[in-house]
Amino acid sequence: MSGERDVLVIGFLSRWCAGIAAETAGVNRIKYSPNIVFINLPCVSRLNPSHVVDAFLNGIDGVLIGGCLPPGNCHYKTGNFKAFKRMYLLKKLMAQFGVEPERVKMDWFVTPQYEKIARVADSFVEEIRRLGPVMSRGEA
Amino acid sequence: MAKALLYYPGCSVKRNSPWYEKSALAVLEALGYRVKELDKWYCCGATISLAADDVIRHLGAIRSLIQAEKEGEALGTNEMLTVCPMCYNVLARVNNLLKRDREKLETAARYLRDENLEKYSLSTRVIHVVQVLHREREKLGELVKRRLDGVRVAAYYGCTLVRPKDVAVDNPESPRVMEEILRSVGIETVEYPFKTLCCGAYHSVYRKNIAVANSGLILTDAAARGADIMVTVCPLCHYNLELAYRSMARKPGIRVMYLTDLLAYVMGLDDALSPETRSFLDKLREARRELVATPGGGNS
Amino acid sequence: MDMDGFVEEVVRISGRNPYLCYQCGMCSAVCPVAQYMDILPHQIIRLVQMGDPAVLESDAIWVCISCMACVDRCPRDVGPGIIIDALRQFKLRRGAEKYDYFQVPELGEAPSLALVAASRKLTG
Amino acid sequence: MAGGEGEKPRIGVFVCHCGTNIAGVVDVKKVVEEVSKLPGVVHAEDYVYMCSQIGQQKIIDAIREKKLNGVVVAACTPSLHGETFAKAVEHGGLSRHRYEFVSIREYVSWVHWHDRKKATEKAIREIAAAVAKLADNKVYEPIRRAVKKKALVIGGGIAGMTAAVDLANAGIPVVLVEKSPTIGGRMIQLSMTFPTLDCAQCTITPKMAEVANHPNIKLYTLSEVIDVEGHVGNYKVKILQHPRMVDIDECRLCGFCERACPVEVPNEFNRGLGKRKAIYLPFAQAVPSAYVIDAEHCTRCGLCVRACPVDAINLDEKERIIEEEVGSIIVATGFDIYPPENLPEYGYGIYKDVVDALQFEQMIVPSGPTRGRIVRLSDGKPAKTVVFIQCAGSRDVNHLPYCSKICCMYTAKQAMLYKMKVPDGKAYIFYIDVRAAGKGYEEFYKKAQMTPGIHYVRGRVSRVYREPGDDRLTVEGVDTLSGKLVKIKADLVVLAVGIVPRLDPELASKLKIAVDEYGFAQEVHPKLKPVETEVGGVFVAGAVQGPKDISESVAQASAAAAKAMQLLVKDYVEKEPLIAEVDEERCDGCGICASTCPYEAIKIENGKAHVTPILCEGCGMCVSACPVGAMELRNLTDKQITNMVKAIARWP
Ligand SMILES: Cc1cc2nc3c(=O)[nH]c(=O)nc-3n(C[C@H](O)[C@H](O)[C@H](O)COP(=O)(O)OP(=O)(O)OC[C@H]3O[C@@H](n4cnc5c(N)ncnc54)[C@H](O)[C@@H]3O)c2cc1C
Ligand SMILES: Cc1cc2nc3c(=O)[nH]c(=O)nc-3n(C[C@H](O)[C@H](O)[C@H](O)COP(=O)(O)OP(=O)(O)OC[C@H]3O[C@@H](n4cnc5c(N)ncnc54)[C@H](O)[C@@H]3O)c2cc1C
Ligand code: SF4
Ligand code: SF4
Ligand code: SF4
Ligand code: SF4
Ligand code: SF4
Ligand code: SF4
Ligand code: SF4
Ligand code: SF4
Repeated sequence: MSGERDVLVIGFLSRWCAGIAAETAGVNRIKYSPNIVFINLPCVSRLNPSHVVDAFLNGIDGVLIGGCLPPGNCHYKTGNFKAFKRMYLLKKLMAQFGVEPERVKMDWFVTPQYEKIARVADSFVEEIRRLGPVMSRGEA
Repeated sequence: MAKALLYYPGCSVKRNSPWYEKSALAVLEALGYRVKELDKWYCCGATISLAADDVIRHLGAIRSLIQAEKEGEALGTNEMLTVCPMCYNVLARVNNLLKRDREKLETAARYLRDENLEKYSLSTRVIHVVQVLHREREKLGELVKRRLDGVRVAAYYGCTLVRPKDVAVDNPESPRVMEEILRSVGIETVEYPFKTLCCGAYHSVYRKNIAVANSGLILTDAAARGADIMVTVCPLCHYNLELAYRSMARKPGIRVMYLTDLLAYVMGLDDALSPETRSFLDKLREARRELVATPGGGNS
Repeated sequence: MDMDGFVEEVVRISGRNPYLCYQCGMCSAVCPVAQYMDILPHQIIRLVQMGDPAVLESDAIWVCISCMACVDRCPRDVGPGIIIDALRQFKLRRGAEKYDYFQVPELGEAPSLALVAASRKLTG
Repeated sequence: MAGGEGEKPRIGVFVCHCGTNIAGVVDVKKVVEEVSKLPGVVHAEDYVYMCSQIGQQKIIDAIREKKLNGVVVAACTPSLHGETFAKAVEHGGLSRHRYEFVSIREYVSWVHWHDRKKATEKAIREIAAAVAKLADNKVYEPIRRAVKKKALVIGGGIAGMTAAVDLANAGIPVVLVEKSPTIGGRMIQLSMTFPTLDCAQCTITPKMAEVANHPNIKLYTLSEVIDVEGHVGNYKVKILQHPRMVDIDECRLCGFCERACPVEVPNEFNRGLGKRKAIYLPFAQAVPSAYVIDAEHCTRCGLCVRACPVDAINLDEKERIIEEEVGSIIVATGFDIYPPENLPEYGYGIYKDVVDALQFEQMIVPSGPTRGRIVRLSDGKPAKTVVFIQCAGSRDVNHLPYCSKICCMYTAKQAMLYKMKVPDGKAYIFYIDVRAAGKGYEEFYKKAQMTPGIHYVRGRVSRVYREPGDDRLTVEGVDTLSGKLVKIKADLVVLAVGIVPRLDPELASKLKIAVDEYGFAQEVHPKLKPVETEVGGVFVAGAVQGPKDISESVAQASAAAAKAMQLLVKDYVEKEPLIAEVDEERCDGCGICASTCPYEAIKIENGKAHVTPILCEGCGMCVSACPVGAMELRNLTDKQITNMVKAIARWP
């Protein structure tokens, strides 16, 4: 790749509602930006803020965290709520690392919102494009 | 606390229906409203341009909305009152259009910048006099001076108050707001199926037969169900209904008037009534009072 | 009049999708002036779907008064009345006029808004 | 089973074309070429249909020949074929924990068809992440949990009853919870049923009796499920039973109470066409066969108590809460009709002679409010002309965007039944399309069309009203086929209203099952798992899952029962062992994890955290909560997540 590289975003999804919504987006052929790569987790509460920080250190330009809707009613009862609190704190800390807090986005999905997941993915990738690459990524 | 409204008069009320304006404003005043006419207003266009690629034809409405926003600040209100439902319809739809479509707003702003008009911040709320009367209906009831016992009234809504859905003042398929207003001042109402059937609108100047036929159907049906009066809030509906009435060979016993005329009458705001309306209602009231008072007296 | 691509232009002007129409007829049933039309609103939409320029020659498109009854009730949100307006626009933008001021008998008496509306709808 | 632990990774990657579903967008050859270069990958191949026998054999052969200790399959989604390949991997002699599934169809080719190059890159990144994760996967023994050999069925309509009886006949105890005072559901309200025109009550009452008398079925009427705890094979449910105030065993159905009761209210059984008392028998064949007091309308006057010869009535009866433990749950809460009040243009609620389809069913029933006569409700005169309006509220973005599926057929049925009752009557059916796809359905529709006096009109009705001085209704509409406006004078108008799910959002959220955009219960896969929900052991049956007629409801109910049986005949369920694990060295017993865990799966003993395997659901909440990193989630450790992220970032 030459010149300014394109951005790369990771989306951590809770594999219940959010994951199924992403899958359903596929079944319905809803197109969205290929610049986002999803990793399914049992629950977004599995995510440690350090994973997000790690991602930026490795040159990932944005992190989307897709939990299940509504907060407080996740497959694991309180998981999405806990994740929300953690990521809220993380966003506050990020400025200190010199990374724009806008590079982390948290959103909630229910299965029928498969179009939302595509919309959110697209608008987030766009937002990250506006911010530009976080830093140069390691060579292959 | 004086409640204030900014008043957008529009072309037809001033020119063709001065008495409607008079009675509407008198009733609002009696309800404690301070109604201030906009210093400057622009023709709404009477009918909204439906073309998706059009901005130019919305500019008149946009200018008025901006003007209302400006003047409203001083008055402490964002409500722009309309009495003509066509004005209401166009202004409210353009307002919604701008809210939905930022691009349109920006294009409009480009045109308007040349005229040193600031960008519109979308705060104006277009409101029709029926909506104001409906929310004040309890108070209306308290202001009744004359009863119209035995008089039966059909309310006619037409199109622009109830369509399209996003600006409808009530359920578009079975609106009740006017009936509720009338009942709050003790007037009996008549149900009939054509209260939102189009009166023919501008076809009265283009294909008159259509306006006459539709308005005629509306009138005869309501009359057949025992309505003495048909109230409307639209100068064009009023005109078409009268037009139909005049052209009918067998005239149904029904009289067309503005909702606010009737309200002004029961509230005793006689100065706001045309002499003909006033004398008609006086006579009707007398006739019905006798009927109601006579024991065993009923429909003859 | 050049009719090529008239459907595309009508779609663009109206911002509506005529292909959503499943020909239920609701628009024709609710239309308050349908009995004065040479073809009914659902047939107008059908001709647009088929790309048949004959629709532009129908008198019905000038009979529609944009009352929005069909637009509100259409179960597929096609907006037939809005598409009909676009058909008028298509013609008006090419110079057709349906309205002759001198025909109006009671110019003085009708409310101004009737005149403004008519001239907007029928002369562009 | 050969594990992979400690060994150098020898990973095989299998990339599926899925015909052109994947290969039409993703350059699979390039994917194979690139992933071959990934560290640990010793084999990579692609195949047109990986899930086919041949495709699966390729995996098995490669494991054996190349001595693989890890397998990555890149194909559709784990929910479709995750299990297929897990079995194949096990066949090849590897543990399923040595295998990872990567979705390059739903997550790549089907959503990035507009950019083939980037789609290919993304597929490679995803595979790289899986390879990186797999290197650290360990093999664990499954966790077993005993199964409670009992089932709960919620809803006692035809679907719920069928499922309950099927299970009970297989020897499985069933708890059937019904909200209303009787079982029977909507079907008991119907007259005859399409496509056979047999009597609904005759078909359903034997089923109701079977439920009532089955030794394996425990029926709770006037009851609701208020709490659900636990997991597949082991659910604890709380059931709230509202007071009936009449002793089911004592009541002799003499009806003295009913005559004594001064309170009269509209009868919901016939949708308000008739009246009933505050103490009433819902209908003659009600099960349980006993009177019931409608607590909402009863004034507690006590007249019925005095009238009852056997002291069956107790006005002070309190609600009670019942706890049950079950292994599986079947949701069959059925449907409601779309409120006809939402269609004021058709005159419902304004004119008595406009009825909804359920009311019309009740007018046909000989024991119904009109004694089986089809009359104008306004004056009792015979209805000589009836207009049916199909799609009343359905297939309409202003109301229900979907097709309610049953109304075309029940309207054809109602028109024919009407003609049997009123041979000289006329029926007009306004329709958009007639949907008669089913065995015997087209024939049924044809029969209706050929019945003299039944006229199908292809078009819509705009409004229904009464002209002044007319005792009939005027129906205005259009016939799109002739292009003519039509006006019909009708004695009766029947609205073929659509149907809406009757699934309390609260109940759905207690069960944790998903609902679709219209509120119908969401199945896992419309074709392959039509009765399964996302929640293990919870199944759906009947109209609550989507519009359905009786045949389909029954078929689905039996399917749900079979699925429940598959689970309940086992002594235990095997549970994924991918749970939380404590590193006792690091743990300092702070207890933060224990307070985080939503399942109380962690106890602090002797200053260390302990995970109870059977309780842990593997959410990982505790892992990210532990301040010293002593907690890990098996096969999804912090290291593995980080390695996945790195692998994604590293390529190319
Ligand atoms: C007018 C009309 C005519 C029809 N005619 C025919 C026909 O001729 N042929 C045909 O095949 N189909 C016909 N149908 C369709 C048929 O009625 C349905 O297919 C069938 O009733 C679906 O059964 P079900 O058990 O899924 O739902 P339902 O019959 O709705 O039963 C659901 C049960 O669950 C109970 N319940 C609801 N919520 C709860 C809760 N939270 N807790 C506990 N219990 C609850 C309800 O009280 C009810 O007893 C007709 C439908 C209508 C509306
Ligand atoms: C053109 C077309 C497109 C379709 N598209 C779709 C779609 O998009 N979505 C959808 O849901 N459905 C679709 N279907 C329907 C779908 O194919 C059927 O629903 C499905 O295949 C039925 O499965 P089955 O097992 O009942 O029958 P089949 O698939 O016919 O399987 C029956 C099997 O039994 C074997 N067999 C026959 N006789 C004997 C015997 N005497 N002894 C032993 N074996 C025997 C046959 O060889 C065959 O393998 C489509 C059908 C067609 C024709
Ligand atoms: S109402 Fe809408 S869907 Fe029906 S025929 Fe008219 S345009 Fe088509
Ligand atoms: S908008 Fe035009 S076509 Fe539609 S109902 Fe009104 S007059 Fe008829
Ligand atoms: S494994 Fe999945 S992707 Fe491959 S052919 Fe089968 S269904 Fe298609
Ligand atoms: S009076 Fe007693 S026994 Fe008779 S029906 Fe009523 S409750 Fe049952
Ligand atoms: S106590 Fe209730 S049910 Fe009994 S007679 Fe009185 S009102 Fe009726
Ligand atoms: S089944 Fe028939 S009547 Fe019912 S919604 Fe579908 S098409 Fe309309
Ligand atoms: S949070 Fe960590 S350190 Fe604290 S008890 Fe749990 S495992 Fe041990
Ligand atoms: S993984 Fe979840 S369920 Fe298991 S112990 Fe941790 S918090 Fe509890």
